[in-house]
Amino acid sequence: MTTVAVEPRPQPFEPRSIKRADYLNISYGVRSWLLTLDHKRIAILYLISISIFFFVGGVFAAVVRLELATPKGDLLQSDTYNKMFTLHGVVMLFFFLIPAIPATLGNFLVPLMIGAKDLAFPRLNLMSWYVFMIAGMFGIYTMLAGGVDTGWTFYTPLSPKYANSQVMTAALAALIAGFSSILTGLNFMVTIHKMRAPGLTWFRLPLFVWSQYATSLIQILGTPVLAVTILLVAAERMLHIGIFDPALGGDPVLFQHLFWFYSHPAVYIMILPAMGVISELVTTFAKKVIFGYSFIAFSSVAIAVLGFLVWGHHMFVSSQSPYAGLIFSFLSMLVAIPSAIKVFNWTATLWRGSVSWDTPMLYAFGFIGLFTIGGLTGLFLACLATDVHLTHTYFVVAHFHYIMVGGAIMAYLGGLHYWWPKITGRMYPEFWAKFAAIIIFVGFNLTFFPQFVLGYQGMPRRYHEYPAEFQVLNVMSTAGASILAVGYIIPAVYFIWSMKYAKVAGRNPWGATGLEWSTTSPPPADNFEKTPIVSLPPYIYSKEEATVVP
Amino acid sequence: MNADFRLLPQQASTMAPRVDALFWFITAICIFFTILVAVLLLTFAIRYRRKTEDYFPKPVVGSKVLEAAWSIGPLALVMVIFFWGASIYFDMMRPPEDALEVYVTGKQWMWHLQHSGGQREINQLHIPLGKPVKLIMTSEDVLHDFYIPAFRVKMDTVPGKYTTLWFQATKLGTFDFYCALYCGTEHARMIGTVTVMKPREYEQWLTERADRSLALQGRQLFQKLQCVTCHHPEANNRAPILENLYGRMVELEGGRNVLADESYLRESILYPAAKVRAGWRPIMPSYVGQVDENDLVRLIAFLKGLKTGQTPARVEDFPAPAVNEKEAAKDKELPKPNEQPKATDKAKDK
Amino acid sequence: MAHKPISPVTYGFIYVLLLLLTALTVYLATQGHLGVWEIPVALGIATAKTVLVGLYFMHLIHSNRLTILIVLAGVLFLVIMVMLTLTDYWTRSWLTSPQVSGAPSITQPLRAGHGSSGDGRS
Amino acid sequence: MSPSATHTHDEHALVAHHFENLEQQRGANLLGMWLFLSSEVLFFGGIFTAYAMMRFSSTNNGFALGSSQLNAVVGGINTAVLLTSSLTMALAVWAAQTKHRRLLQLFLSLTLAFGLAFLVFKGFEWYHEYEVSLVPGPTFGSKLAEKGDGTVIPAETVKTMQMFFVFYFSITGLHALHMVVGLAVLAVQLVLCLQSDFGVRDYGPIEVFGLYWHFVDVVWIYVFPLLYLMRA
Repeated sequence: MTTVAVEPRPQPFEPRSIKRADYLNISYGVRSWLLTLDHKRIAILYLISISIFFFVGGVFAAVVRLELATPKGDLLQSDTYNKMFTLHGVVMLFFFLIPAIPATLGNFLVPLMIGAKDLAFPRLNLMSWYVFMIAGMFGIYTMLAGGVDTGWTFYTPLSPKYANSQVMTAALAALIAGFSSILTGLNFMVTIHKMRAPGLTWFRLPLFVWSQYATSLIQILGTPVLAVTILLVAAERMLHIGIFDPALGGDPVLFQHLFWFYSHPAVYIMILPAMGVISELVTTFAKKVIFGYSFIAFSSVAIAVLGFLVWGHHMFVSSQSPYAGLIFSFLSMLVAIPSAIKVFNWTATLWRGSVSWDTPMLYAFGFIGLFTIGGLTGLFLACLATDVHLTHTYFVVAHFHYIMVGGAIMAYLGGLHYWWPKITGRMYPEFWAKFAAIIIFVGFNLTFFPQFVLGYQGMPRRYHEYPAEFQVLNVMSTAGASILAVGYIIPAVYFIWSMKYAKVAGRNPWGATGLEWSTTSPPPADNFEKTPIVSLPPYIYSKEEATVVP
Repeated sequence: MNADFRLLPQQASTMAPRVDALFWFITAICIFFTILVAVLLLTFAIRYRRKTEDYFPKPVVGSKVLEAAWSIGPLALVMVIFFWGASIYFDMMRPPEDALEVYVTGKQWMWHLQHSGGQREINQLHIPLGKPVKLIMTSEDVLHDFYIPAFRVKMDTVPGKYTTLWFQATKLGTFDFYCALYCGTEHARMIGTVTVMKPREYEQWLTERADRSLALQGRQLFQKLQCVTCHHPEANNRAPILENLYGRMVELEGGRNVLADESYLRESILYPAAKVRAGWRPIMPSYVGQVDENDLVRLIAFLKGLKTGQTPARVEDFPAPAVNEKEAAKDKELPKPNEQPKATDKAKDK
Repeated sequence: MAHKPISPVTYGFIYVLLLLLTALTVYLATQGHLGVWEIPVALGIATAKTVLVGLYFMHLIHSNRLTILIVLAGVLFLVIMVMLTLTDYWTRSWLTSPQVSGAPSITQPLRAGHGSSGDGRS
Repeated sequence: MSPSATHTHDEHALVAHHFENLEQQRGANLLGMWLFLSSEVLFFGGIFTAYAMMRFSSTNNGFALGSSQLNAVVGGINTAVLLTSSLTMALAVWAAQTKHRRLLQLFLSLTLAFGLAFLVFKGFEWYHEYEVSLVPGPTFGSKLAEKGDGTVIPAETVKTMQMFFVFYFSITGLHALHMVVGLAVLAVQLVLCLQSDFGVRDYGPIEVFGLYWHFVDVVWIYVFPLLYLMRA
């Protein structure tokens, strides 16, 4: 125990004059970035790419919401509208949400948090970014060549047989992005198993690492099924032979089974890392050890495993056997328990803490509230009878946006603010950050809460025009979306500004525990001056003896 | 903005209040937990807000009792929801035996509906108040989904097979139905209305529109397509007689049994060799391409009502498109298409 | 090297076993009359071969718990996929059938249509 | 991942800078390959699941008929060829571990040869199926009645048979693709072994590749009975 990895006190800002070699200034030039093997630089590459995709996907969303401001389909033709929501789904899911936290924050932080110099396979890491970009090229080609209008779900027999748009390239984009996701997951899993610093046992790992581990499990075991399913659809479309087309003796419901076997767990690829981020934020800004560490850690793994058992709840009205529906409904209900465990443990962590209201914590509050609503409304969709009424309606749209936008993106932004000083060495403007956080929270709720009501009223999703009685709520939703858009643009502006002009951050501006805060900001190319040795569990802020409430 | 705005959807079927009761139960749970979490969160965040950077709160590691409480509590609640939801769902999936039957075909981008009496409608459905109605649905191209929000029922229509949906309306009036599963360009225009009428008015509506009954049309097809040549008592046992077939268990080659329902009849017309009845040779040709979904509906309607001694004569020319009185007279000879064998009949054959 | 290399003699022995199993499964499929047991036996032999390859050629017999756990995880999730999809296909006809309790008799044979094979098998 | 190009036997030169030692590096590489293979299990598993469900729910004997169009003996011989290549691969890993450079070169060459032989066999099989009109498409089954006793297979059974052959070509095609990738890597490793002391200096890369090769073999071990032998 030569080094104690934990710094209990916040450090004052370091003087600017000391010029250190960090991963950002160790070399310059495009080449040094495009051929880098440093996980931190690759994280930045991902950050830039997914931010672009986020705004592209956001533009599609804006167009969709604008069209829905009036009941008549007056802004867009129906097929243009269909392409807009399809591209919004494809871009946001495969090119933003799935890589969002793992490939940026995860890529940057996993080695730092476990005291390693890099991920286990740096070349593979760079390759996965290139694979991702190739997928992105296919995605962009799809958009330029006229778009795709099958919905991101690619349901058969619509996508292989009836759609006249760029289904092939869109499907290939999803397929290739999937490979990138597998490679990232594989890299993380090996890294977490094999590269932990001396003394860093499994139960000393930060909860973010646990959640990344669980996510990797899904990426490795779920994504290949999507890959093979897409290949079968592609074969069916190109060769007019196939196994999903009833006219050829096939079964379109089989496609739904294979598709959701991946695509339901994929939701957990998005939300599990978000939960990991929140666990970090809550402890830091309450200055208190997390409540129920092992329960949170195991609930991540439980969610990852349970996530594979519940896909059939997307198919209660698909002509799937009602008995299979019974089993899937039952299993879906069980996901409520690990989710409840997490929410209550985060809340309990605040109890008798020293709670600061810094921007990342605002996002954490927002996350807990919105995830609670998103998770609880999942009960309506896991429950057989209510799902019959609500599935395929705006209720579903609202539900998964509460999870993916209210959950995953809130946590992503919270994490980005929290680790921004570590990534860039600079702080961000606190006032604007708080302002944006509040705007996003308000805009989000105004956008998506009315959609719950719309869904219960029976408005089907993917309609470019709709009966007039639904207009009031749709106008509210569109108004909310414009507020939300402003909320997303503000951080983009001040983050770019901050890289040059903001206050320099020290090693540990938050006074947080965790190995990533023990190195300099930005970290050196090899992450640590010398390999840290860990002797304590995570989140030890106080030297006092920890107590256990019975 | 407009007068039609209402916050809650109408309840217009027997299923609607049951689904809504469950809906509000889950909503209550949601509201309770959301408020609980929000209040706790804000209370802690305000009460224990950071006053000085030097204060390090006393660590609290966890509590097994609390963990158990917030695992078992939600578990118990979700189990209640699960059983409640499942019991309603299985009632949704089991149409009553005496339900009126309407055939529904979805295609890009319209709904084609046919009553048992042969009355056809496009994107409209007329039904009587207070009587269970069963929709027997299929699709000609992609997946669609038949959804009546006011009745709280919904079911995908799948090409190549029949799915069913049933409801019993409890309110007069018109209600929208939608295609709820994205089906291509004009998905949003694949909508229509259900009109719920008083039973007497419904009967009147039916007679006004009485074309020839589905079963009668089917009977004509049965002759026109030469089915009758083999499925006839005088055909030297070339093919089984189809009288009283519907709703019975049929023994197949290889000892399996299959229920002779709509799907079985459909499959046997399109792919005769798929399920061959025990003791018969699979000599029947496939009728794929010769009959469309509408013809199938007619043939099945005919076969469903075919009782002992009603197989038409082999030599009889199929009647020319007839004037109404003559048709109506024929109709009387034929069984009512709605008539179904009693459950006891089904059991007999096992 | 975490363990001593497996000797070439062992490899040879395993190889001969694998060839024998292959010959056996071909023989059973072409000459044997196993009826309903044909598929379970063929898959059983395949699994036996897989275990041999895994344990010896892939050195699982000397590997740590983690590796075995990973292999089992892959297999477990495959089993989940097959079994839960099967619950749908297995029970599809139950609700429309009047004999719900005895339903397996309708859906049971893996090779449906087996009975009607009198038609033109070339 | 792979060691640097220096020819020293100094362990330090073999270990990438972010690893502490060779042991850690080897463990990481092996674990990475195992995880990749478990991912592959689900990749092939997806299509096997589809195959099982379609076969299970099929209402005629088209699958069995399709299966009996394949030659089980030829398939069996090809299985033996692939098993032999697995044996030589296992021996190559042994040679690398025990630092027998000549034997390593020999066994890698043999593996390559048997792998190629398998693909050639497979190619002939595909060509034969093309000739007797078993490739799914508009002309599928047009030559079925010509052989055999002249009985006509019902149209819907032919349709199911075509479904079987869709699976057959997809599965064997994906398997062959994995073989091609494997052979390419194998060829590179063989060249490196012929040119330098690659492999005997650090057996890690050979061992990791061996896992992949055996896995491709294992996939075939299941493909063979599933496609060739279920004919009843």
